[in-house]
Amino acid sequence: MTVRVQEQAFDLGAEVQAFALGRDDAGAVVNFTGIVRNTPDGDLERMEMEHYPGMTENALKGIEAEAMKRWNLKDCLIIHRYGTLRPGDLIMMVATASPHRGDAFEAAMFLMDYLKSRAPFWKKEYTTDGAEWVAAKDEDEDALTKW
Amino acid sequence: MTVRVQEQAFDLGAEVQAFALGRDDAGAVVNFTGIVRNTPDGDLERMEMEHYPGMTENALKGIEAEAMKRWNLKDCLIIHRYGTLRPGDLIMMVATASPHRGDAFEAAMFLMDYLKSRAPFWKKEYTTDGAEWVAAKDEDEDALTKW
Amino acid sequence: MIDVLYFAWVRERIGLPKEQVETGAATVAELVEELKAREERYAAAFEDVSALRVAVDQELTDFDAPLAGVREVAFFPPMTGG
Amino acid sequence: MIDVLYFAWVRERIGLPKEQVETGAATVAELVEELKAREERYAAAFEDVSALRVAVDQELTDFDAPLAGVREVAFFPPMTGG
Repeated sequence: MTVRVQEQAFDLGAEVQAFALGRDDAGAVVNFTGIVRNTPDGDLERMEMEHYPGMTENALKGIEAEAMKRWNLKDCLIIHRYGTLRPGDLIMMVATASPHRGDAFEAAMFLMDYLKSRAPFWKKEYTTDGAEWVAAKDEDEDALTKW
Repeated sequence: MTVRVQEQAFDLGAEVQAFALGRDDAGAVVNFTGIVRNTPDGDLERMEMEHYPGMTENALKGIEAEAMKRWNLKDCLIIHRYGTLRPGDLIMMVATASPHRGDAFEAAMFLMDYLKSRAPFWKKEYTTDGAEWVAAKDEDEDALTKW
Repeated sequence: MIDVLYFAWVRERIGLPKEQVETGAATVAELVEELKAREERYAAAFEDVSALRVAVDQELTDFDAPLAGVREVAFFPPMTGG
Repeated sequence: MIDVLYFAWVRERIGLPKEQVETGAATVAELVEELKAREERYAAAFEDVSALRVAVDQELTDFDAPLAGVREVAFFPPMTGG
């Protein structure tokens, strides 16, 4: 069970590899990776990801602990960046390892749904038209009701 | 949209990295990796994965095409090995890329459910007690009804 | 002449992966009856066809499928990949 | 003395990320009323608290939460990570 909140980039390949390899107790590993998506017009210059140092780590650890309690998981991992990000940059990843694929998938979806609406991160997008805070989506809040 | 059926090992880190990087049209990438799980007694020596050359590739391509039709996907990838595998070895992976995490997750689960019960692969486990064909699980067949 | 393929424990019970069969069977089910009549090992492999799956020209189908114009039929247990 | 933190557009509207506040407020809601009474920029930031979230000592809570013994209160819009 690991949480990392960091400004620098992470090496997705190395992280997924290290998480999955040498693991013969869990046949199923699920990974979600979040990537900075450009605007439909392709005019996104950068995104600033703000966070709440101290609370962020604790919130993510709490979400992981809840996932470990609800599903049969051997391990889980959350990495989330803050600071300046550009289109195509990796924002974050979660990974789950379980003996069963259903548990690995559900736990990864749970981690993502909670992280989206309960971990203190805020995105501001800078396009050629100016800067704007990304609004939270109702569907993200609603997603929590299913767990 | 890619399908690879191969005897040799694949480099999970490199595959996931290549699939996710430079992609600014899809904010969500989901990856599932299947790993040879040891028996509870830890006495699994190896697994032989048999397949039906020719049919396998076509079945997997068909499953991918169906996923691309049902969800908003920018890309998907299936890699599946055959031949001799040992505990901890990677058996297979799927990856999906979508603008929305719900689509990426659902499509990856769909690919796995169909691959499990519709792609012509058969596992035989060799333990210190002898060899046995892995029996298909009813729950795997039942999983298809939800799609 | 149809190529008939066997996989996994079906292959092991029958003792070969592939053979060419001269048949007038109209359906997969009729072909199965012809094979069962041949020898005990075929009868054993096809004893419970509900435990088997069949592909005709590399497409999954069922035992009622017609054989007219077919080049390849494969018999195997339920799949266990992934 | 309580540390009061602001994030995202709340921080921008109020014009600072953090300040120390001397308050006798019993709840978060009372603290909000005190802050709104100070200056227009606070009134603007807290105009619609239904659009805001609050954390007390780094735990998400609601505006009824008591402030007795609390060291840190943070105000921010709904989160948009991931």
